[in-house]
Amino acid sequence: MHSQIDKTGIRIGMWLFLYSEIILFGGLFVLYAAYFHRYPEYFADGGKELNRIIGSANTLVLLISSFTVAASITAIQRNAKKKAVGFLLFSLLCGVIFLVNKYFEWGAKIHHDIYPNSETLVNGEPGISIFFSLYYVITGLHGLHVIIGMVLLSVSLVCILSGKVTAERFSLLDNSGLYWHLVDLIWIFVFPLFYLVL
Amino acid sequence: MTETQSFYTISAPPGMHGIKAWLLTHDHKRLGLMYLAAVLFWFFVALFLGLMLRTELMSQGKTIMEPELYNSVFTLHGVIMVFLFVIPAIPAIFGNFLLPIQLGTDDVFFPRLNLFSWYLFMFGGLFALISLFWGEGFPDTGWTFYVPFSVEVDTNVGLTVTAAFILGMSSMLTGLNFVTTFHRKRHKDMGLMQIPLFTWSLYATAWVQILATPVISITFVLVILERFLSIGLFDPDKGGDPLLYQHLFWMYSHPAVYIMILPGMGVISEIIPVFSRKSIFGYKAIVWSSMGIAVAGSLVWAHHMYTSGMSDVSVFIFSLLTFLVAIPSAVKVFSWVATMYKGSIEMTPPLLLSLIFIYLFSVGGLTGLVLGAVGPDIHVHDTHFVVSHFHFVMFGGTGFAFFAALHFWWPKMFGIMYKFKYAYVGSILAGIGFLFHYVPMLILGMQGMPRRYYDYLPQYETGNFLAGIGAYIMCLGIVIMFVNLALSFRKRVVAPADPWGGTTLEWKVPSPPPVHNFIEDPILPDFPYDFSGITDSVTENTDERV
Amino acid sequence: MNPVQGVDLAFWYILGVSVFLLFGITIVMVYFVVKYRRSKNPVASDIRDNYKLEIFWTIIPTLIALSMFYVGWTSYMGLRTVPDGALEIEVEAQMFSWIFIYDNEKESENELVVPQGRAIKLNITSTDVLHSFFLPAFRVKVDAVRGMKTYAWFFADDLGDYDIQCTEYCGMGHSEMLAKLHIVSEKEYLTWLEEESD
Amino acid sequence: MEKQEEHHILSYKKLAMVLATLVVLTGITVGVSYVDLGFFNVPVALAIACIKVTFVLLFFMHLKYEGPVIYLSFISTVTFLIIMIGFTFFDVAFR
Repeated sequence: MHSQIDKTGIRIGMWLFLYSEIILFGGLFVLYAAYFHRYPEYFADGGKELNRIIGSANTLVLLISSFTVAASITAIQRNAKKKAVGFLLFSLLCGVIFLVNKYFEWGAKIHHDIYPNSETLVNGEPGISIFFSLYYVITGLHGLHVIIGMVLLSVSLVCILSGKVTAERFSLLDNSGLYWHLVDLIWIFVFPLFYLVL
Repeated sequence: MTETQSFYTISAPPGMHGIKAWLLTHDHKRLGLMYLAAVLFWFFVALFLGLMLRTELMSQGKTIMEPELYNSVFTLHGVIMVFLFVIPAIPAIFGNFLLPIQLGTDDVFFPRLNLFSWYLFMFGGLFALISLFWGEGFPDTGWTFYVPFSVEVDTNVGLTVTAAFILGMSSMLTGLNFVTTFHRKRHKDMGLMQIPLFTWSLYATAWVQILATPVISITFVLVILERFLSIGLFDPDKGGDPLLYQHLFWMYSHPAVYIMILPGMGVISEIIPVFSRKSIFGYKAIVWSSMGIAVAGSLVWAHHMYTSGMSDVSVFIFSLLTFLVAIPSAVKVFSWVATMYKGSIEMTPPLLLSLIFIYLFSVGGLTGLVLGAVGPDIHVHDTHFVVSHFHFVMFGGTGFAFFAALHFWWPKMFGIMYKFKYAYVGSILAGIGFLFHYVPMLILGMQGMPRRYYDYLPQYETGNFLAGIGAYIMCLGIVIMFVNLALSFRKRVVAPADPWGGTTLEWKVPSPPPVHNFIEDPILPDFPYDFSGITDSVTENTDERV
Repeated sequence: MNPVQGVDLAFWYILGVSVFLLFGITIVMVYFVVKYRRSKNPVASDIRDNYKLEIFWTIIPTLIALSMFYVGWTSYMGLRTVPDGALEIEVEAQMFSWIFIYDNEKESENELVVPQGRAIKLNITSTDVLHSFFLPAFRVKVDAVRGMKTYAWFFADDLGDYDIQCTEYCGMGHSEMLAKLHIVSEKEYLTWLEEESD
Repeated sequence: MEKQEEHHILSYKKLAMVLATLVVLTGITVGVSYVDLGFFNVPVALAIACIKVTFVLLFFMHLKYEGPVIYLSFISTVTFLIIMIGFTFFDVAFR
């Protein structure tokens, strides 16, 4: 009955999936909101321990990568295969930079004995412990999504190269892009909530 | 249409044979049947466990098992019934089988994803099985996995919540598939107000599946993290708040109650008009109440927590909203009854089961009012009253709707008729046994017998004994019902395309349907429940033909 | 009004209306099935809507539901509003027993002794997992949560012994986590209070 | 069945402008965070985040060019999220 591919339908499906991802993080934001209400000062103190420079840098990296992913979709629609590949490679590079930054950030914190159930946190103020637990869970889950997003983008990249994704059939790239933007979107909230609380 | 052209003989995608044609199928009908097999297996396992629980409670002290085992068994009963039977039963089996046909299309929008959902479902079940025999054995936390207990026990909580996580994912993807199919694959001539009510109810359910399920996923992830990394988000010693776990848990699990009951309501909305040979009364009101239940159902989660120590403001608001969610359900019940007014009613097993549904669901709904009102709820919360109430809704409601759907669509799914006589016997026994089982529990609850009790005070013995007897009668009825259905395979009485005189699209295709559902483009009626053209006596598949 | 009466009144009001509705629905349903059976009424009438009726049966249940909410809420207020001069007793729940701590630091396990004719306020907490303090005779129930204080109160009007049960599942010994409430005369209470705790 | 929407092609220039806006907004939010606004710290930070997210949604994610199914359902999702957080506060804020 449908000889033609229903791109809109595929996109609806992808959006529905994204809703579930939004709510997944939403559960954590419920916790964030409730605990922020309970321990406002400690959250501010905890926020000061995080490195704003790295946080801002990561925000920029993700924003730029979002742009390049969007641009690669424009490129593929205009049949500029090489450009699309270039944009995607750059996005993947951004993803790597983000994760490397995150690795050093986590590493530094863990080095300072700040991680869930660490001596410092267990013996310190409960509010601080909650702040860092939330920090690790939310950024950890977000990092996992960055990795999944990178896998999706890589698959799209391979498919562009092998000619499976073309100007007519680019739903795979389109959906991977949507997923990548979602990762960015969540970070846009995570950044002020953790790094910029006063 | 001969059976040689049905979906049983032609595989989708084409060219596959034997078991492979089933395990790799994209055909929504085959997947529906594969869900049927898996779900029924779990249903009988959990039914058996439930019966063991009632047997243990029939007398004071130890009857057949030790408390450790008892605690695991009630957890297992709850987990299996909720995640492996009630939630998937109607959407995954009948939804898969019928939604595309009712919408006049050949398959769901993402057939391969549909297959993937089935595998997720099987894997979830497998995980649950593994957690039974691995390490410290099955959790004894109750299906609610309340912290801090679920974080502190040694049993396999991690593995079991992983199983629930995977099952949630499966249910979410099924919902995703249904919503997309609803919007993008509906027959081009089918307007919104021409969609059968069963499909409408599945659509409402699907939204709840998509939006509520992730909450439980993340909650279970947190429980696992809490157990393995002691992140302390729910641990009072580390500044956490155990009540927030309950909020998150019920944020999913209350809407999940509507995942369970809405499709059942959809089934009843299909059956009543067919056997009354009269249009459903208040089609639009039923559509709106389905959507209304889906929306309002997401606003009332904390009415499970009146005694938890949460704020009184919250108690006030959630109680008020709870009473408002009762209204759409009441509207549905009234509409079903009104449909029969001046109808031409023919008694059949599906109709009988639907009537039992209306009765039992009404009891469930009305006892729910007691629980929605704060003062009375304080007394009966976490007692047998609550257990009885939600069994009236989940089992008397969804369970009987499932049985009704099975009897209603059996001829369509398998192309054969079953014997009515034993279906009646089974249904009536199950219905009577049900009342004998759960009414004493209502009374026990009012007297103050708590739930999840291995042993109880002497004054509760009579009630528990009676409930045990009722449970056996009920199970006997259910077994008769299923044996009767199974026997229909032995003496195959071929069912016509439309044995009941139904008007929705699934009755316009052969039984069982061909692989792409429609051989030619279906002609859509202006209104899905227009019975004016159907005059001949249709329910001719009585026992004499067997 | 005594909160017990308030709760019972709400209970019977809701139950009464419910039973009435249930009978109504059932009788009408059975009547229709019998009266309009196909052999008697071979041709059905075509009735699809009746907006007046539908509006009627939406509004009336709404009003009934709101009245139920109201009685439920007022009875709950009775359970929450502790009268002045109530005798306060600390309650600690643990796996699997109840500890009652009196003003003079007397502790008793699974035995709650109170004087007749007084309002009793219980301040409840837990030392381990969740428990729930349930006193069926006085319609009292509240969860015991570690790190949190909850309360319940009742008016000790009649002499006698009453059951206390745990209603929040707490593990192996959940069903054995029972205690007794003894309402005794003021004099007996005072003697008991001065006894050495065992 | 809803009609098939065309997939809108966004020019590089437009995308670059969106990116520029986002970078500027990021700068603002970091800058503002050094100023203590008391109670308004969090609302301001969240408001800026919401504006940024809107840009990402509308342009990068093409929400502006989607049919009613997607944007209505998106609004429903956000509403549900707000309810999740908001209704929890009936408890958290008054306990």
